[in-house]
Amino acid sequence: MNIDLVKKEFPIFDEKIHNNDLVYLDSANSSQKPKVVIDRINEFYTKQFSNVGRSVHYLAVAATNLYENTRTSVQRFINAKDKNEIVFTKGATEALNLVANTLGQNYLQEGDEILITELEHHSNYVPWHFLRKSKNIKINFAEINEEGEITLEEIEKKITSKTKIISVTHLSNVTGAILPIKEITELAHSKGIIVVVDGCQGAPHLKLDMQDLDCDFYAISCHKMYGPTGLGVLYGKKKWLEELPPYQGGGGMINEVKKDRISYGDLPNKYEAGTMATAQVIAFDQSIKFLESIGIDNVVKHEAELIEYGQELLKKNNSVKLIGNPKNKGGVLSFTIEGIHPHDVATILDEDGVAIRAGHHCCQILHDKLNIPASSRASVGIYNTKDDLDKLDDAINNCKKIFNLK
Amino acid sequence: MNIDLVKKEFPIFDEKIHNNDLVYLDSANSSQKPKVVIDRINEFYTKQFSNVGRSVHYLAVAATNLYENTRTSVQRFINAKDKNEIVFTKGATEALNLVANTLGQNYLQEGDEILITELEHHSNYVPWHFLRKSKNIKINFAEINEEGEITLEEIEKKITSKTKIISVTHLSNVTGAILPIKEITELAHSKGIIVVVDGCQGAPHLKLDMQDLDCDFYAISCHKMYGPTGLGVLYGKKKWLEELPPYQGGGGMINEVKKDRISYGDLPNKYEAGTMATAQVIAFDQSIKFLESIGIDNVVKHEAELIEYGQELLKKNNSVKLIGNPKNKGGVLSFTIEGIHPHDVATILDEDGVAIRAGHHCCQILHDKLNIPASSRASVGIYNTKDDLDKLDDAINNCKKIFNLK
Amino acid sequence: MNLKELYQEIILEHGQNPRNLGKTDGFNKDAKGHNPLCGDNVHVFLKLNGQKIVEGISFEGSGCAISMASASIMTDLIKGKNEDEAKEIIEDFLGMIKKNPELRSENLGDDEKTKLMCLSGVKQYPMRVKCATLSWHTLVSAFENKKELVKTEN
Amino acid sequence: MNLKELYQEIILEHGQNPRNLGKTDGFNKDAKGHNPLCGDNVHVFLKLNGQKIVEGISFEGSGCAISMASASIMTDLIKGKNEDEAKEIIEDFLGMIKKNPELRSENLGDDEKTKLMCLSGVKQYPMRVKCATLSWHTLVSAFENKKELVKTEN
Ligand SMILES: Cc1ncc(COP(=O)(O)O)c(C=O)c1O
Ligand SMILES: Cc1ncc(COP(=O)(O)O)c(C=O)c1O
Repeated sequence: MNIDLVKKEFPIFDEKIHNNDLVYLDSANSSQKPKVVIDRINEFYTKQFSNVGRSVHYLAVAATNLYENTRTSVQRFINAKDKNEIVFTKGATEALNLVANTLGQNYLQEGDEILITELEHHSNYVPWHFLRKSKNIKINFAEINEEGEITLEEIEKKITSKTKIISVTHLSNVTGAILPIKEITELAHSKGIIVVVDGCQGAPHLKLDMQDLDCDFYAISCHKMYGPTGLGVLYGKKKWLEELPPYQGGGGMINEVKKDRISYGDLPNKYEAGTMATAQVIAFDQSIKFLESIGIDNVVKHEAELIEYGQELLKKNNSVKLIGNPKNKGGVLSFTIEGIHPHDVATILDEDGVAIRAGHHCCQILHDKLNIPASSRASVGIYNTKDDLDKLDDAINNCKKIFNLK
Repeated sequence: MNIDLVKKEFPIFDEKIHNNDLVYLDSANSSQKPKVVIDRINEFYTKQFSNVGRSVHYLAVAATNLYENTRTSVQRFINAKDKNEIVFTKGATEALNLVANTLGQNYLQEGDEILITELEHHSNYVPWHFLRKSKNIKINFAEINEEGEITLEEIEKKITSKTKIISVTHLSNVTGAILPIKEITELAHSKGIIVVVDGCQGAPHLKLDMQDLDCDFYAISCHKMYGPTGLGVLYGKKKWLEELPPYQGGGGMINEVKKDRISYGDLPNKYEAGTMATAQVIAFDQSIKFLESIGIDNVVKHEAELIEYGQELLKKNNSVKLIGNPKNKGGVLSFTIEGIHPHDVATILDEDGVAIRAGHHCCQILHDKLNIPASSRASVGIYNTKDDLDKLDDAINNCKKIFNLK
Repeated sequence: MNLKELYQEIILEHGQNPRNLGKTDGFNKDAKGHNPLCGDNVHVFLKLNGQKIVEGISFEGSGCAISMASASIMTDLIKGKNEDEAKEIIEDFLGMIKKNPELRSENLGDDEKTKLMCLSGVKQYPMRVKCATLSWHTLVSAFENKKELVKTEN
Repeated sequence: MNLKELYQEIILEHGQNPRNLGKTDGFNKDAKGHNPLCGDNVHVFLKLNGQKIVEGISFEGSGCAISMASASIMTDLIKGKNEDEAKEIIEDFLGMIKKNPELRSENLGDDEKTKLMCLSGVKQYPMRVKCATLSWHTLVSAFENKKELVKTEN
């Protein structure tokens, strides 16, 4: 599929917002859904619905096969070695909680250290904070440089003999900085440190190869990848998923249940307790195939052009101050406007149909560091065009006019 | 809506299974979805999609309102006192894990006892088993009587001075026994014991009134209630939800995040970390409204007639042995056929379009107790008719013929 | 056009040059408010004399134009009123923001009412209502000298 | 009609009256298998002599007609074969269930092949394949005298 024609595949763009075309620049929050994905959900519920894995009747068998097909597609998409390294969760947040919780149960000792960064989303900080409370471990923060990046050198500097886990974002949802995961993993593994990657923003914007990155865990949010809400993926190296204890308990994850003992099932069942998000998993197969039909290389190229273009545009707009200037950048343009609070910016832009996000974007640590209470963020997806960014710029100018700025 | 016409509202019944009409008797596993629910998902993704709560743009505001509307509908449906007593989870299994985990963190001490029953689904046993391991608490089992019921007397007998929690199913997914929750709660509260109810089978089949039942927690699976997959509800009394610690950490559940400390948000945000199952929550509003348009009293009456009818039918069928004979029964007909293994039964019935479930139904403890490795289960929903049960009976006879039984 | 109603000159002016910013001298009551969604913070200080008259009122905080203007206008109008009058004005304001088209208080002069009415444009912007009301809720808390943080969510 | 193929007389007969049930006298190798989905259990016992010939083979367990018949037929056919022959037969059987339409082993007589082919109807029933293969996977394990439980899931 030609990426310039992609917008037409998303029915939402037929809608009007305050009588304007929708300029959707909030994909880092959640992406819109292509027709094929919406239709797949519809078709599944309409013609094929059944729970998976538990019954032997026709519909159940078919649903189980469809469900497992998605696992295979995800494996292919992220180039994981083994299908059973793919665990479905309710979101990236749950995936990160699963990792922190199970490593906390079996692996971490009092006094151990976890290294995260100032760029982390709350979802990659709060789960570790729980361990700070319950296990008395310590959390260290790698600091951003002037450009809003985390360098390999900074990571290296913050590693101590007690560092057991490094948990970092692949792509910052505020500065857009892409972290050198492969190099971080190499360094970490040479010191016996586990690497967990928050791939929420990496997965929709970058070409993924788990065997090349070699990280131990990678968390994905499907709703940011043109997939349904209520679904995430945890990639985990087989040896870890086999070694670690289960996270949630319930139907489907057991082997044998007695009054005095319970043994757990094999991968991936061990981590998929209870009825899963069947319809969402089955529809997510279409999201992956949709991305594959465009070609990830084309996605990366298209979005790089957009970000480049948008950056130039906003740099020329006085009063606008971009947050961060990383060499390796993707997906997002965050900024402040001197004299206008981000919430006012978002409200005014919305009136022109331009949807952006204002706030701390679940990154309070970063905003504290930058000494701003909030920022505005325009983020792109495969359906955005340079025209969308022109409209963003126009809307910002309108905003300045209302506030009597020039 | 007239309940006799309800089947037409479910598009799946237009499909053929092995050239036969679908006789869906696996609703205890997961229910089919009415058109209004499927359409709502479709419409939301097609015309209104946005993440909730985080952005101030038009779509986000609308989605947030829709999301909160469902919370209000659930509150009304189960007659909870406060909207903030409704927490959305990914399923009942997660809801039960949430309760066990947070009570384990803050409330239970080594040596404390939890009382469950032999009827419990693995989802209401394994989460407590985790605490047996991590906190050294003890799990006791109230035993079933001859009829497959749990009586109030049996519960009373099993309570000790160390019992801190009673966690029981509202309606057994195998024997169909309805437990006297209100009486159990009264008894438990008089001794300062917390009552947790696994309402997976209660919610679709019974009239719910949290203020009347007075239990402390109640877990619901939306996919068994004519709603989307990947969604559950935890009802929890406000005082508990306020007092207990959070379960998962991440975006949306925080108040203030600093490098050395974190404070958590108020209810219900505290328990809704990360991006929630937005589309599913919004569509679930239609499930509730659909049930309300039929009228819960009509649902209860209709299903009672079906179960009564099916029970008589199967009792007359020699070789068939019903499991349990509770006075108060709903939703399910489980049975064995002398000389035919349940998996063979399910395969043969499926050929006639009759979808039932065979296995231990995530109740190994109960099957051990009954000394059978597995059973067959036909379970009903609002769309079933007496004709469906006749077809079940016919298919069982066909099955007996194949196995040369008479 | 709604935006013009929301961002009226007077709002922009109060937003950019908020009155009564800082700690009022000799304050004897105070309370803090926080809007976790936007990160807005406000701290309201009150000086009530023996006759329960607001001798001094001020605030500290950061936030959007709406929240700054609202706090600024609020402090302007409440100064000099007694506690009962103040509470009536608060109730009237919160009512206006949520549903009532008009202010009913008899404790406000016509030009005071006009000033307050400028904030009514926020009604069209449900996500922004909290920006306008945070300081007012915090003022209620300040009268009671409550030490709990006021939060606007839900 | 597929059902008739699945539940052929010979399957029903073996299912109802399984051969070689129990512990074979003087067994020197054994292994256990479990299918968590259906709860099927099987325990296979082997007596291999010095020439690696299967002098005795038996099983204990419970399960559906397919799994009982499969174990029964398996023990019948393997008895008297040597280890290499047995392994070829196992491979042949598992191949047939998954994809190959025919048995290729030269270690089976025609009537033995016919018996085994009766189980091929299960191919049409993906959820039931595990019922047919559990005992065979467990036999492989028994030859190796593995103490780990064989599980059929995934
Ligand atoms: C009684 C009972 N409890 C718990 C569950 C688990 O619910 P879910 O799988 O939707 O989390 C089920 C359904 O499988 C059930 O029937
Ligand atoms: C970098 C990053 N990490 C984690 C998350 C949390 O993902 P989710 O809310 O889908 O669980 C997000 C998105 O909100 C994100 O952008």
